[in-house]
Amino acid sequence: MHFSGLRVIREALTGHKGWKPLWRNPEPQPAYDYIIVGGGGHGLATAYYLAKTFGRARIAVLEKSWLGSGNIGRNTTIIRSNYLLPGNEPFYEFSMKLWEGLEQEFNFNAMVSQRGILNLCHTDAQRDAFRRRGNAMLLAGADAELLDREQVRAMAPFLNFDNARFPIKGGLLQRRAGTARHDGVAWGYARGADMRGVDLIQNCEVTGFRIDGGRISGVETTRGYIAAGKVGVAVAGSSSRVMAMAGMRLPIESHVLQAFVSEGLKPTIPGVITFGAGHFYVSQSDKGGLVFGGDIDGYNSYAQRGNLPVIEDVAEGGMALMPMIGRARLLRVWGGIMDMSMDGSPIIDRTPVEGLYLNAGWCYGGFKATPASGYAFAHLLATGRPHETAGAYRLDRFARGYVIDEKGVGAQPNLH
Amino acid sequence: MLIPHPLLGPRDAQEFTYLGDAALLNRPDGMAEGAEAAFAEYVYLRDNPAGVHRELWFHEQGDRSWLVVTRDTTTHEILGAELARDVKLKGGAA
Amino acid sequence: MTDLTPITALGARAPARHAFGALTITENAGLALASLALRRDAAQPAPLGLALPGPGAWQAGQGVAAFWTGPGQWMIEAEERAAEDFAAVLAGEASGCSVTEQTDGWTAFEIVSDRGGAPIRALMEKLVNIDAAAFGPGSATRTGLHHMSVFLIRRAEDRLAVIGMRSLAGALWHALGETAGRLKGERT
Amino acid sequence: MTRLTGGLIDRARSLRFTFDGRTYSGHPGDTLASALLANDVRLMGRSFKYHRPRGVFSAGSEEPNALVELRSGARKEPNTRATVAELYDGLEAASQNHVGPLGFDLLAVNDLFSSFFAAGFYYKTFMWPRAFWEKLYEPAIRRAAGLGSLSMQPDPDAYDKGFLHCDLLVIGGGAAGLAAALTAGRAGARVILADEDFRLGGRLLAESHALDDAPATEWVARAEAELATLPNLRILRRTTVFGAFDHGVYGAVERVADHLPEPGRQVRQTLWRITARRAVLAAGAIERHIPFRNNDRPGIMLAGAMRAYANRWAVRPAKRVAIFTNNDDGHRTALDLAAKGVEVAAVIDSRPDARAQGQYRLVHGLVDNAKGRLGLRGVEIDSNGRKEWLDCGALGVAGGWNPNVHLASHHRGRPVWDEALQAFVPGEGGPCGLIIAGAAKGQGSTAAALRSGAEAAAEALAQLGIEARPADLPAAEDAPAGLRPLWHVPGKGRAWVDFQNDVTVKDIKLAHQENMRPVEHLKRWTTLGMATDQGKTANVTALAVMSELTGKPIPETGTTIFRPPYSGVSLSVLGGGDTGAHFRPRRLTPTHEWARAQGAVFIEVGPWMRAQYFPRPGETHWRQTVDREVLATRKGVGICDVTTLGKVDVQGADAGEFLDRIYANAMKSLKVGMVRYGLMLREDGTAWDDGTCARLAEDHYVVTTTTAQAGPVYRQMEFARQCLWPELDVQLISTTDAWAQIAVAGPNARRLLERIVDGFDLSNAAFPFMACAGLTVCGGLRARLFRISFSGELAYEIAVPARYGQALVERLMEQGADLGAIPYGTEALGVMRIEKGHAAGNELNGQTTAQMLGLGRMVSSKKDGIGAVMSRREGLAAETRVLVGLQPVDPAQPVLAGMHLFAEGAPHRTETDQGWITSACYSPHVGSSIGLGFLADGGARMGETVIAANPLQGQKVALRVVPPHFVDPEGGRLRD
Repeated sequence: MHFSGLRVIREALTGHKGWKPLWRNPEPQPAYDYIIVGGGGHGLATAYYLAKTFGRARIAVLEKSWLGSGNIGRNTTIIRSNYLLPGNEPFYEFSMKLWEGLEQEFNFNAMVSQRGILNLCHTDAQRDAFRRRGNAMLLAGADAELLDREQVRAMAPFLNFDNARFPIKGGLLQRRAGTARHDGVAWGYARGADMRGVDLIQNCEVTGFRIDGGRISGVETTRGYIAAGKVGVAVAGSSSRVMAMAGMRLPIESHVLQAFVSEGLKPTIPGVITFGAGHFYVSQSDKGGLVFGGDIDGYNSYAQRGNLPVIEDVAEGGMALMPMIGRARLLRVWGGIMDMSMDGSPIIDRTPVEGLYLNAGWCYGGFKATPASGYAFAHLLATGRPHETAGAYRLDRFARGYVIDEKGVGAQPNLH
Repeated sequence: MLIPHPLLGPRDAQEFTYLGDAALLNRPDGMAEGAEAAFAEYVYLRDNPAGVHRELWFHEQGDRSWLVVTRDTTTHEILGAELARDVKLKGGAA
Repeated sequence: MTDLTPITALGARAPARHAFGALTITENAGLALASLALRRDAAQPAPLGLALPGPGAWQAGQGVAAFWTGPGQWMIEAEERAAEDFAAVLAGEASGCSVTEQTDGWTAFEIVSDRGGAPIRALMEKLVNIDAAAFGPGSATRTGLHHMSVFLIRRAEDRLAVIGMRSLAGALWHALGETAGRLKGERT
Repeated sequence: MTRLTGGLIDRARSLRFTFDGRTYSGHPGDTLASALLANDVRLMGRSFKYHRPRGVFSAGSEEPNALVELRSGARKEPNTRATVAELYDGLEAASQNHVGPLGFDLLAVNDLFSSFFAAGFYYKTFMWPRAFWEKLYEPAIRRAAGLGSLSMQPDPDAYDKGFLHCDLLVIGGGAAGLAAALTAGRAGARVILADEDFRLGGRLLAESHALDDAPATEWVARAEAELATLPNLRILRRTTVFGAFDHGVYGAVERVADHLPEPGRQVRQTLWRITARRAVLAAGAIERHIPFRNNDRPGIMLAGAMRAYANRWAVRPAKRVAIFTNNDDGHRTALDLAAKGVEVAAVIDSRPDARAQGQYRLVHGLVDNAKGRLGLRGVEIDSNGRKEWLDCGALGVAGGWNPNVHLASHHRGRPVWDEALQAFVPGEGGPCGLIIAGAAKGQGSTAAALRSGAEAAAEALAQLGIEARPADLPAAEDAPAGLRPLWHVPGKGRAWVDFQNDVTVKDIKLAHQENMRPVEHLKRWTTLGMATDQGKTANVTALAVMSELTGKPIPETGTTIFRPPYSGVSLSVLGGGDTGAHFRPRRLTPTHEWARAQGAVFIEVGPWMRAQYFPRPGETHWRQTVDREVLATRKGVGICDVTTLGKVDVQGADAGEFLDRIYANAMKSLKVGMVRYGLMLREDGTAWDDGTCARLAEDHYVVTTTTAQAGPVYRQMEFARQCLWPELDVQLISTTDAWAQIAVAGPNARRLLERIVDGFDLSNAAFPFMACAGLTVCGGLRARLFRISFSGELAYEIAVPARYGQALVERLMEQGADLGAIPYGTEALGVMRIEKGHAAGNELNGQTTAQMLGLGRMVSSKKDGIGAVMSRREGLAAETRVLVGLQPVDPAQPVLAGMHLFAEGAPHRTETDQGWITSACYSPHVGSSIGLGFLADGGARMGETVIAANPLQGQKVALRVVPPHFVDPEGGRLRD
């Protein structure tokens, strides 16, 4: 069913009787050519591109819970491509280009909104680092602007310019960055994949891999054994647990990241603003809630909830940066499990098990990567070769010394 | 969170800095054969269990002790805490 | 004696002192401090006649006192001896130990209540996540306070010392004063 | 103004307040909602999506409708629930989320087109043309959405935070909570009783039941009086426990001054972090409604709320009211209102066998429609097919009660379905140490709640080894509710489930039709439960509707959990008050006051404030000042406070061995009385920190770190000492603050220092480059002297006890007047270190290696130093970028850190990127801008021209590659 304004009007006038399910609820088939484990954003996007771009068929997505129940269902919705390192920036810029036009492509309004992201800087050294980064972005074909203090003030006059512990000296602006409606992205990909024959199977948890002679032959699930030609795992938050079933240890720790939303407010702030010195970032949703966050809690956790000190810390940062939000109220705090990798960058690679592929380690930045991650993973699954923008995301980069460490903090996941 | 310090009793986790897997106590011998592979595993690979986890916390705003805390990563329940020094002298985190 | 004139941690010639209702906060600029750490296999000494206290405790002697700072580690205090080389004195009393001068590393604020322990507890409630009711006279610990790291010593029911890093003296004074001032403004 | 008899308001005093500019009056004890109702104001707000007129729906913090902007100016507080806003004299409130007057909201046009705005419609349209989303559709949606507005001014009030500790935290001061507090308080346990209301009693205040044959409020007063006598018990009124965190930590907000016009000298609110060994959750229950067509008309409210307004606030919701119920509790409302003289038009009971419990008309049937757009005028009754319009100004709806499981689910423990109660009750996986009591676990009768509270407290204390007997309790009603579920009234039209977000039964049906059936899909597709009330009055009803559609029982359809906070918490109080300049503490150097007196400009360096430069009269640009400071230092002598560098005292028999392991280079071999430059690696082989290491005695070293890494390096050293090599005899302690350390640099440095040392031989032979010593200065002051240089000049760093730092600098300035002594700041320091090619933070950024820094040979392979093994990995060894100097071919051209480097003629793209400029400055010594940077194969490219590109600022500059030492490359100056 094609969505359009006309269709909405027609259905409105006829009692909405014509709307069809967004996707089917198929029974699992005995065998597929491609099984994607994980019905989150990356898994759904992978299935979508496998079917659409690479023309593959006999594809299933296995999701242990409901579609989009992974981190795509609980994040702060930011999309951007403001990276420094050559292993990252071209990939995220590829993702940005996929975001632009995504909705028209899959005929679903995911509310991709290029309202801009502004990273504030507070020291000369930070401005130097931003200049290096902004230039790296431009060299990779992205957009970037370096703003001085007065330009920042013109954009965001409500920031604390006059009484700040860390005075604002300027900022790095990416205008094409912004936000997207996270659930809408998952649904758009799911619907697009379903329309192309992908079986989206909910409430189907993978409980084991069947490996014969070093080659994957299928997966055990709570709904029985399913044979597969190739298996791609995209289960952010559960990567270590799932891959342990294939006998692998990963360069990943699972951490909890809390995110926050305020009660609804009339338009208050324009785009996304980040305050590195205060560990705070914020945007405003179309519904009016201020959506914000800060650092991860900092300890290994699978509990999907965090603790009070980080809540206080994030609020302190917010109040220090924009004291006019004080009378707004926090509505909801939630916690998600992050695959924090050892260098802060992701992994899209084959594994030592033939036919078993891994997409993991997105830290807390997986949402913006969703289109490119799905595309690159589909590319790898379909062709056996890494996509040109994802060639650095190898599993062996740690042992060989080719880490992609944007923050320069080393093998300590809670600092990335 | 409260960390049950073996000498000081329960203390606010905010006084502590977290490092991670207590396997970091078991630093390989850098002068041994095959040290590079051993270090690659030591530095980068983690069990990352959903369940009982032995991990290192530093009482930075306290007595400056490193602790090995045993904690369930699914519930955050803490099952015990020891001075890391004692654990190491007893033979490491294994 | 040197002819250089020292300044206090707050940057003044004379120690600061301010009363907030029941509480008076005084900068203790005369307090000498030296750390003491046991070396391998060293016997625990009794420097200056002090029985070194265990974890979480403070032990006072004649003009000197000690508090536990970590396993095998203590801080030794001496009243009005900041101008001396107190570490050298202590080193002579603690063979087999590592002694380090700490007088100038810290700033001590002595808080005295003229209405018993309640104002001290009320102040602690607003500053530190330490159970004030369980932190009786003779207790000492290190903890966080407004993003700073401080030692707390309950010298008596109505006396609390807050010892913070010297470079943070101004920030600590602000935090203590602001909180004590607000308590005064409250219904207590 | 209409008031009933009785109630807990102080009629002796009147409070004036305004709503939408009109003045009204109420009494102490009122909430804004009760006072507005007393003034016959029923229309209080507009809904989120359709801008439907709305009135008060509840009498508590679950309120979805009556949201207002409270106060004005910088104190304006949007989305404030009128139902919990305590009335004070002069209160100002305004309705929100409308364009034009509240009664004629222009955006109510949305309601006319509501069928176009069904669940999920956004996702299906607004996609063409693409550019219209940001420019047209989204701004329009954003303006229409949202609720209240912020003032956009900084919050003028003060906030603080605090920490409380107790044996037992009792959350909720109703029947169960009071019984729990009495039980635990009498047993001598340390108890905190917290209640969100300004008055203890909970539902007891809203009911007309007797306790021991006296009004319940009398028992509450007695209990309160007893609690007040217990020194071990603390009552926190106006305090919402908003979150349950790990290990018995609860977050709570005390609204210290929200009931006052302004806080005065108090804080407005306090954030309490409560550490409780055990807690009792006695948060009561929240009544649920029964959706029917147009059930959102102002005047339709929860029956229990109607009773509360009558009993507690002496307010009648209308002259003539009706009740719609599926259980006996609805009849209570009718009885209470009738007893107060309110006309009860009818009780409509969906249970065919229901019986009237008093003198009122009972209709067996359903309410299936309502009229009265801005205020209810009547409801349509369907009694077995017989339809009838019944005139009434208010309708109380009683659909049963949902235990308030909010906090019990904060650890993601799922509530479980209780078939007998037809409600979710707290299940397994709740917060450890939290015991549920009273209506929160389904013990809803007064007697059961009291009993349950007392037992919960006794159980909690027993777990702590404190003996407690459940408090003796008054006799109380114990009637069953007799509920027969009715989840919604079938029929055409829109029946609201979630009021604030305008989610109707139809929307749920559409979600089902479109296969958005898992409860999380339902919520996200329809926005159900996403409003400021977190779906407290909507979620369970929605589940039941979905369950009807799927044909699966409710527990199989799903459950719903809540997340912190229990109700909205202001960001001001969560931030705790340390904002503005006090957001983080500032560390000051020992010469801060002196530098300020000299007119220094300061700069934040991590936690420190450092003097950046010292302008003199007539200098109009900072560069002038910095150039002067650099030239004066290189010509005469400059003085700079470098106290901020981390200093760690290392002692013990194995100190040398220990340092050998934590540094990349050797330290055990360092001679006593000498200093060595030291490089530390991370275990992954990356360069991490550098500094000096001085050996003061055989078993005593002093290590310096960079300013930025002082904390992490100390932590790492303790890690090495305790976790890696506890067998070594090493003791560590930080001495960063203890010593004021002053750099004295320049050709006249020795002459200057000779004037202050006490007979110490500073000659090159006696005290050569990289020597160190303990000595006295200025007539007996203990000091340490290090002959080290960051500037490339003859230089020393002298350390004295911090309190003498300022006097020392004053003395040096005075003694050095004829030697050209000047103070210099971090800018000049930076220029001189770039001129000398020393790496600093921009080069040691955690991404670079010893090899890149030109220090590869320092990494010893003869010992097992941290990071040595991993520094030899293939990828690190293959790195060809090394630190070089860069000088513009045209001296007028700028050099800026962050420019990227390219070979001449090469395109400027990621693939051809050959490196970047790490640090740059204007060098008065060279006479042009200069830079340091990492350049691919840089060691072999001396003299070559490369292009530095800065497309961000439209610059391209040709640079010559030179060695990274612009000053005295042979190092003669610092050694002589």
